[in-house]
Amino acid sequence: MTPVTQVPVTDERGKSRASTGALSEERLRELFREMLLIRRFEEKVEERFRAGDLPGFLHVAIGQEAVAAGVCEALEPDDVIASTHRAHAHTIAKGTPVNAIMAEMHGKKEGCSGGYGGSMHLYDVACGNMGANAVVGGGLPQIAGAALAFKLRGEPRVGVAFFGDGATNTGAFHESMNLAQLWKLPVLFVLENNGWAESTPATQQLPLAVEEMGQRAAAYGMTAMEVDGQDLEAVVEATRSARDHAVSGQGPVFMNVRTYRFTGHYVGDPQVYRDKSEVRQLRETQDPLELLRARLGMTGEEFERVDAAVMAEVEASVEFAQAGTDPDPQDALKWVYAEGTMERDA
Amino acid sequence: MTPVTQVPVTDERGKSRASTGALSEERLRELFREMLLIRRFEEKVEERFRAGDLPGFLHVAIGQEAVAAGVCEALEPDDVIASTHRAHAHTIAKGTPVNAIMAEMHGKKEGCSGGYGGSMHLYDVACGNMGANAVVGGGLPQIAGAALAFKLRGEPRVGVAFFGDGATNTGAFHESMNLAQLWKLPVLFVLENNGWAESTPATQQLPLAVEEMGQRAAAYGMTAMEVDGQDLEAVVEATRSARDHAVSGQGPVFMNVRTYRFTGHYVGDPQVYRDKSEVRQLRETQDPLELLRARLGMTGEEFERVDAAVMAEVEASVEFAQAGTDPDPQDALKWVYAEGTMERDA
Amino acid sequence: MPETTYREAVRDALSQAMRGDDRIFLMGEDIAEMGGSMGVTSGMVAEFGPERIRNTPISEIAIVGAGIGAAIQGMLPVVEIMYEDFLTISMEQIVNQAAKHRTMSGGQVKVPLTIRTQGGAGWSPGAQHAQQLESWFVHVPGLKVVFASTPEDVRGLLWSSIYDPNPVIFFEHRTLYPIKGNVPDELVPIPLGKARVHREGTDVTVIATGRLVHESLKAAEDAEKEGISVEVVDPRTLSPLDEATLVGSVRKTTRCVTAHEAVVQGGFGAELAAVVQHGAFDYLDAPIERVGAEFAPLPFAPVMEDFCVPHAADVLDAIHRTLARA
Amino acid sequence: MPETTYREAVRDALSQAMRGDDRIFLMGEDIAEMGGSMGVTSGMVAEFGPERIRNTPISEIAIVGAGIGAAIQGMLPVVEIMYEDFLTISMEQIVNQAAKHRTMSGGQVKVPLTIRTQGGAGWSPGAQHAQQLESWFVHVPGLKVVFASTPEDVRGLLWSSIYDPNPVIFFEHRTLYPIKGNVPDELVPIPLGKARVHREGTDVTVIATGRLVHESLKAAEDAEKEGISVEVVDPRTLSPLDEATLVGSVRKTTRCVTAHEAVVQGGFGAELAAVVQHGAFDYLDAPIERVGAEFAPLPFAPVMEDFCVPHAADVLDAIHRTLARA
Ligand SMILES: Cc1ncc(C[n+]2csc(CCOP(=O)(O)OP(=O)(O)O)c2C)c(N)n1
Ligand SMILES: Cc1ncc(C[n+]2csc(CCOP(=O)(O)OP(=O)(O)O)c2C)c(N)n1
Ligand SMILES: [Mg+2]
Ligand SMILES: [Mg+2]
Repeated sequence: MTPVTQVPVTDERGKSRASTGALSEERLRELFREMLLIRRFEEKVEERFRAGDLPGFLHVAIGQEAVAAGVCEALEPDDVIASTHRAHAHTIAKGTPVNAIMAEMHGKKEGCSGGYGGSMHLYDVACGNMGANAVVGGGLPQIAGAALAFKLRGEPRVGVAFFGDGATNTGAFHESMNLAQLWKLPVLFVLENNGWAESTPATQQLPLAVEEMGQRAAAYGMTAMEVDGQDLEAVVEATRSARDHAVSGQGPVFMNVRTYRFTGHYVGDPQVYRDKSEVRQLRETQDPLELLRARLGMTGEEFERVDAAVMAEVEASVEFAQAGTDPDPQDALKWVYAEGTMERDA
Repeated sequence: MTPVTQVPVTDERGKSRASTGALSEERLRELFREMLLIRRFEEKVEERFRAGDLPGFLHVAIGQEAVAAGVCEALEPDDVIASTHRAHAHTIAKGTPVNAIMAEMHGKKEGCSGGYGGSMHLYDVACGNMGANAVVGGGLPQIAGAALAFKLRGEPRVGVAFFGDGATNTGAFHESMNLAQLWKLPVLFVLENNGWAESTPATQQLPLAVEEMGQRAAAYGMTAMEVDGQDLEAVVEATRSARDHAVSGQGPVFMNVRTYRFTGHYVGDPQVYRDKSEVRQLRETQDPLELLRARLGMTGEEFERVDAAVMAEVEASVEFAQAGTDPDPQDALKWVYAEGTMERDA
Repeated sequence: MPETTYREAVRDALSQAMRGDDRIFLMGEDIAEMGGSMGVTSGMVAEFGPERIRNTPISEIAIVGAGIGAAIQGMLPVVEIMYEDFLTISMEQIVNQAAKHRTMSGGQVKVPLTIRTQGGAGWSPGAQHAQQLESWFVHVPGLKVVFASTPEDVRGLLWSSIYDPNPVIFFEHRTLYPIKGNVPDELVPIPLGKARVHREGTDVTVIATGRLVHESLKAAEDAEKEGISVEVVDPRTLSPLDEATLVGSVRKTTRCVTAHEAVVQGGFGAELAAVVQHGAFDYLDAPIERVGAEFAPLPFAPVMEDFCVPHAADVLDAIHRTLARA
Repeated sequence: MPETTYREAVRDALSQAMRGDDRIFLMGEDIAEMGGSMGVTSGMVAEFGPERIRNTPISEIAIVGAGIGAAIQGMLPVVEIMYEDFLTISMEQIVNQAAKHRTMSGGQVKVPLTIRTQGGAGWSPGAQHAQQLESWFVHVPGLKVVFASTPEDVRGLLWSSIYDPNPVIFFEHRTLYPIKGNVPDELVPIPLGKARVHREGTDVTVIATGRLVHESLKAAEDAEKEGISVEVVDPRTLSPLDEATLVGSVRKTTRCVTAHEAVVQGGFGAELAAVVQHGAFDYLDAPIERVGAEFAPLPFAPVMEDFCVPHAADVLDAIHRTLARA
């Protein structure tokens, strides 16, 4: 056998991120910082996009930080994820430096996809990010396939598919769930259930109430979990047990992670379809950062310190990106086909 | 409003087929005859195909007669169905004369699809047959759309999708079920659950046991029914209540109809993948004709009389088909596009 | 309505058709309150209500399939696929079902379905939101294929598509929504299958679709300054194709350039070249030149995207190549 | 193995590749005990076991998508889509995913996936089991497209496709499975992108694919009796295309016919005509003639089917048309 495409990478933070047992206060503070980094990154790209600095279009995950941070905390470095059009948080949480993401969104060679992908196509294979998908549901069958490769080779790895409630209405979702359960593939299906698909509320796109979405797993006899996506610790704990279940050969797990989208669907979305007060109230009562900060009893002074550091990191990423190199126009043709042949593995 | 494409047709049998209340002995005998007609038709086309008289390829519904006959018995004439690659039984049960079906399978102008469709594409719009589909799952979203048209126009009609257990693994199934339940469309999803998809047993294609397939409806909060597909009366009764539910605006119904395929997947299938004894035992214990015959206490003499009449009808259909007219080669181009424009309906 | 945007023209065709014709309704993702991702249907839910302006789940198989079923049952549905890249999900229903029902049923069934979609590059959408896939559908008997490039055309062609008794794939181009143009006060249906000569010329014919119609008109102006007379023709309906007009034009000019935003290989320009070389063989003074995107998934970075997609300058270069031959 | 059927040649390539290369496995509907609907993989589950010869549910999205994911993770999957008509269900995964991952990731990802499929008319399969859709994929950057017409070619090309680091759509023709031909004892990989000249000639070049290669060879023999010398070339790989060989042949013969079973409009013959008219413009003595199916969904009745699909006689007629010109 040739080695797999992704060789396990040692975690940046230098310790196994799936270490079991309750999270230490110290680790929780690190994760708070990561969530804040995501928040500030998203706010910054909103700002840069509105200023006209960023090409294409953007979807931010403000309000959903604990899902990305909590799920990835429970993964091993060589577990793989597939992300969505709302990709920044997952990518940061899986270990890609913000510099590389910010550079990607500026279309620079230093970007995590070399400037070829953009906001909706963030890749970082070395970090186990198989790529974000701009086609809703598009990544799910591929995660099932990655998990099949792990299973065939007997590797203790899982594939994690992030997707939204809207994605559960696609044929790709159904076929992927069915195949994964049929073959007992080590997959975590992480539903980031924010109750909206663009402008369409759950009531207009789902025959089930948001809290009933675990039923989507019943059609396959798949293990399902209900998770509070605003509670970081709950997400970590749930993901750890889901991962244990999947990696031990018992089959995939469907996680109905309840969360909230604090912003418009895309940056610039006027949100004519929902009441401003809904968002205000969510931000007041459901902010995963505020909830974790309270749990940690973090002082204003400490918060300011962390925030300043995070802000600086984000600012630095903008400078890094702006100082980045533009690809040559002809580079467009560089990766259309891989050269040569796969050598025979006999 | 312009009238719908299908104008309600009066039932050949001259009485409303959805007449509620228990089925009369007389009606049961008529339905026994219909089931026997299906059986003899299928045996005949198997024979003619093996003799090399029929082009293309065939799938027969021997063992599944009570599903087609029972479901269609509970429908109103202007309810519509979509059938599958295993289409003969549904088409007969919905009222198309065997002459037209046999002629179709011979590729004659007198065929129910004018010789354009063949075994897997039997249409009879006047009888409410919107067409059989050779793409597994292909007809389901269209039945949802037909039901949407009925709903938008306030017509008390239902759309009925026949499909097999293998079809429940398609994206089309998922999206159709979801949409029908979301919009509370008057649809009956009739799963003819015979436990096989070609050579693939349920255990190799479904993560659920055949008796658990009702779970496929749970993912949408859809009403589900368990039905013994070998028991004609049970099928009629279940379909009547399902139709009442759907037509009254309460939404679609998923019917898990347990049945058996007594033959190979296609005519000529050597069935290397299953044990001959399985089939023998099924024929002995699960034959819907034998079960109904016993229920009716039909004498051998009566059976012979009915059988002779049915055989004669089938034989006559072969003669009718053989005496049919071949299309002109250029007729191939006749229906590619409809001419003119739909007149404005103001 | 003299000056109208392409976006308003689409909306006007839909609204005028829906008024007083209950058979017509719209289905698509986010087309109600949000007015669709391009704002084309904004305000329509207020006029026609949610039963006729239907938000759907993210179910491109069911959106098209339900449209087919409703069309067979006597409705005139107009369904929207938000980006044409997602037509890839609906291909089975479009190609095996909508296009074939009529023939497979021996003429019993009509499928008067209109599938509206949009796409195109020029704003860094990335590889999955920028394809131009019209040529696939030209290869499918039973479908009609329309690609409109001006406000007047999009309005008149959409009306004709809605009332066509066959399934029509109706392409709009993302970057054309804001363009303005004069349209007649009265909505005049434009028959499918008729090309439009945008500009008469004598030296070379440019056959262009979608955004490239406008790029080609720019190129024609630049060429004129050099004393080159360019005829610009937009087929508007790609299938059935108005071969007579196209071949006639090339017989007159003796040179031909095809121009679309889709990648060249296997693109609609190939069909045009095959038709024109056959119909105008004895008249052609130069090989037919094809203009289109580079053969690559569209990269995100603006510099690379700009390199990939064709512009007026590329059309002008092609014009020059055809004239470089004696 | 001197005399081998096309079917056995496919199986032999798969089996030889799988022996000793654990990265290779097959997924598809009914490919295990049943050996696939065409019997191509019969016996393989006995040798390789159900983990590597995997029966799948009827899930064409997941079959292709899972193949992509496994390929990205270092496997060399060969997935089977039972009939190419069902590729319509997999288009999103093939076109937006498999073809684009490498570019979208800036070269981080390889997708060494082989998608085998088959189709074709001639046995009254009806409209949904008989399409030839290869031309769609020629329009998609990032895909390679192969269509093999002989036992020797199918074996050598399939091997090269499995070991190609890119996604390859590999077309087989239903009616060719039983044909016999000599193949070398040793499996010789045939490089992708190289056309094969089946027959040399001087008056006209017929560029044919799949079943039409054999019809064209028949037509060439009939033409020879009339004193017409026909060169028959099979591109074998449709993308990337061996333009040099095709253009070179037409420059020599000065006449060209394209022939495939797919409908003519929008078919691969259009791309061939566009390429040839451009590369051999100064050499062509007649318009390029395209042979293909009538523009209709394939009817069931044999008389109508036979009328729709092209035969040797149609190729011969086209040859005559090219020669009717001085
Ligand atoms: C197949 C497909 N259809 C439509 C779209 C357009 N689109 C992008 S995001 C989105 C909504 C997705 O909702 P959900 O899955 O809940 O994710 P969320 O945006 O809430 O994170 C839609 C419809 C798409 N990208 N892909
Ligand atoms: C989309 C699609 N994939 C594969 C096939 C080939 N095929 C025809 S019938 C069949 C099995 C169908 O099984 P099921 O739905 O249970 O119906 P049954 O044959 O048991 O009546 C398959 C795989 C097809 N026709 N369409
Ligand atoms: Mg959502
Ligand atoms: Mg079955």
